Amino acid sequence: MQLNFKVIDKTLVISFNGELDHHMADEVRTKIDSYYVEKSLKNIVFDLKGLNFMDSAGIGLIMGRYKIASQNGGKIYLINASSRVKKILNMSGMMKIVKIYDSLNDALDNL
Amino acid sequence: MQLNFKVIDKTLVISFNGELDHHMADEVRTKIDSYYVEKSLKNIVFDLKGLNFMDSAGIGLIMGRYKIASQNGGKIYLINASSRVKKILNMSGMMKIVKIYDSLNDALDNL
Amino acid sequence: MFNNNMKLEIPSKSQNEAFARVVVASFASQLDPTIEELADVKTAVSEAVTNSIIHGYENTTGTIIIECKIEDAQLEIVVKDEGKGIDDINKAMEPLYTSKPELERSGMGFTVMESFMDELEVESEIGKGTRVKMVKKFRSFSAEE
Amino acid sequence: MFNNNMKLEIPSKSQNEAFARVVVASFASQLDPTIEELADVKTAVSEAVTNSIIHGYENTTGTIIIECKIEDAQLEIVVKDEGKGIDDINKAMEPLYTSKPELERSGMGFTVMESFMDELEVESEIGKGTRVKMVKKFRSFSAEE
Ligand SMILES: Nc1ncnc2c1ncn2[C@@H]1O[C@H](COP(=O)(O)OP(=O)(O)O)[C@@H](O)[C@H]1O
Ligand SMILES: Nc1ncnc2c1ncn2[C@@H]1O[C@H](COP(=O)(O)OP(=O)(O)O)[C@@H](O)[C@H]1O
Repeated sequence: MQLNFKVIDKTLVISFNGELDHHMADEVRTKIDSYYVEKSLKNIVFDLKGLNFMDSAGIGLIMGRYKIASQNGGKIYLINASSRVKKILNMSGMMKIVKIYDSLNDALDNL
Repeated sequence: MQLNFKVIDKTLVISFNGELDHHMADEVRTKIDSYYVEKSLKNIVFDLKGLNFMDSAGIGLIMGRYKIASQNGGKIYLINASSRVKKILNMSGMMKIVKIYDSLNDALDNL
Repeated sequence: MFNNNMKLEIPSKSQNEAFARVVVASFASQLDPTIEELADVKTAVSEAVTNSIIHGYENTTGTIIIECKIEDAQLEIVVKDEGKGIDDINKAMEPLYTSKPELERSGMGFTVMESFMDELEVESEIGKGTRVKMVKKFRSFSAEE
Repeated sequence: MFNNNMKLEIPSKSQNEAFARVVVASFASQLDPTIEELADVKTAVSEAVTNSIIHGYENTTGTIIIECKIEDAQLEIVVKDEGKGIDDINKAMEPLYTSKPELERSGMGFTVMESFMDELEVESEIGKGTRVKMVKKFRSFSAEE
């Protein structure tokens, strides 16, 4: 799993490359949270373009970041989610709490 | 394993695509031999460009065709052999009985 | 009839979640799966193996056994552990139920297995372990021979 | 120390030669192998598994067991069968010796295993079976943690 962080105003944009399972989620969570806290950020955009596998550990990861961002008045957006990832998110009712956009610009416009 | 046959004069040019192990060798042998006999061919050129795996079953296969072609006064040539395939052929002393060329033209020029 | 089988034993380390997925997917590839079917199988296996690691063995070391059986166009996958077992299976299978919210588990593992596979059967005994059986039918495959 | 292990059981069907290679290669990929190292391992596994199928079980159905163990940068692979066994191991290991020339075997299986792996050890008992142990050292790998 390769993670890339980009900051735009108070928004953290995270690009995922690789497979997101329970093994990877542990590591990813620590990295995101320490970066988010250190830079005092607000919103998080998950760019899932390079994600070629995700199981329910991904739901847990996004849900957990949703809780943290909410406490800071921030929001969570997903971009470039595959139909498969959408299917998994749909099962869990996550589509109600995170917004899905086609591109980073769309997401940023709607912050 | 995908096999392609091409005939140039009395020479059979066989292109290999895939993996050549014992499982595949059985099938490949039958296909080659029946084609060779049916068309009364003489020489055989093995084009190994698309071969991404070969174990000692490949040695057995080439050796077997060498015997058959020899009985017909024909020769065996290999083209596009990787350094790995060459290493395996070297171990078995096969390089003494089959010739290796870089291209089909080189091989045909030397028939 | 086209058939084959295999049995894989791995220690309950989280790095083996990916390995287990690859092995089962590679075994399933005999059935000429679509990319979608293969992803369904990988996801379901990932859920079951993860559960054995986190819930069954609670991050201690134990052995996870994965058995696969192909019969014609059908793949049966069994994931077994000898871990702590499940007290109330019906409750465990409810969407969003998790006994480990502190680990950010979503409680969606069984729901994912159920929706991506054609059959799901869970057997468990407290203190003995858990056995998850899943069946996937491959629409596209027609056995040669 | 970085370590892991796995055990795979497959029936002695020739279509499982490719599957066995993929599984062991995928397990070995934890050691960040070079393409060359990975190909060495695949080739050696292919030889050992093929031998169990052709020579051990002589195309009847039996079980082949493949055990892998990673310890730091070293991978140990054991391929076992409960087939007919080898009478004279020294002779069997000679280059170009084969008991099945009629099947176009080249007699190069053990030679290939020996040259692609760092260690090779063969144990066998007539009527009981054969156990081939191979070790590969991965030059590039340095364990984290
Ligand atoms: N192999 C297992 N051993 C013991 N308990 C299990 C096992 N698999 C699942 N469970 C129990 O079932 C619950 C629901 O599982 P699941 O739907 O996969 O959600 P999650 O893994 O996110 O908790 C788990 O929280 C756990 O209590
Ligand atoms: N697993 C096995 N069970 C029984 N005999 C074996 C086994 N592996 C190898 N042998 C014997 O050792 C010989 C040499 O093996 P090898 O070098 O791999 O060459 P090949 O497989 O081409 O015959 C075989 O021909 C066979 O007689």
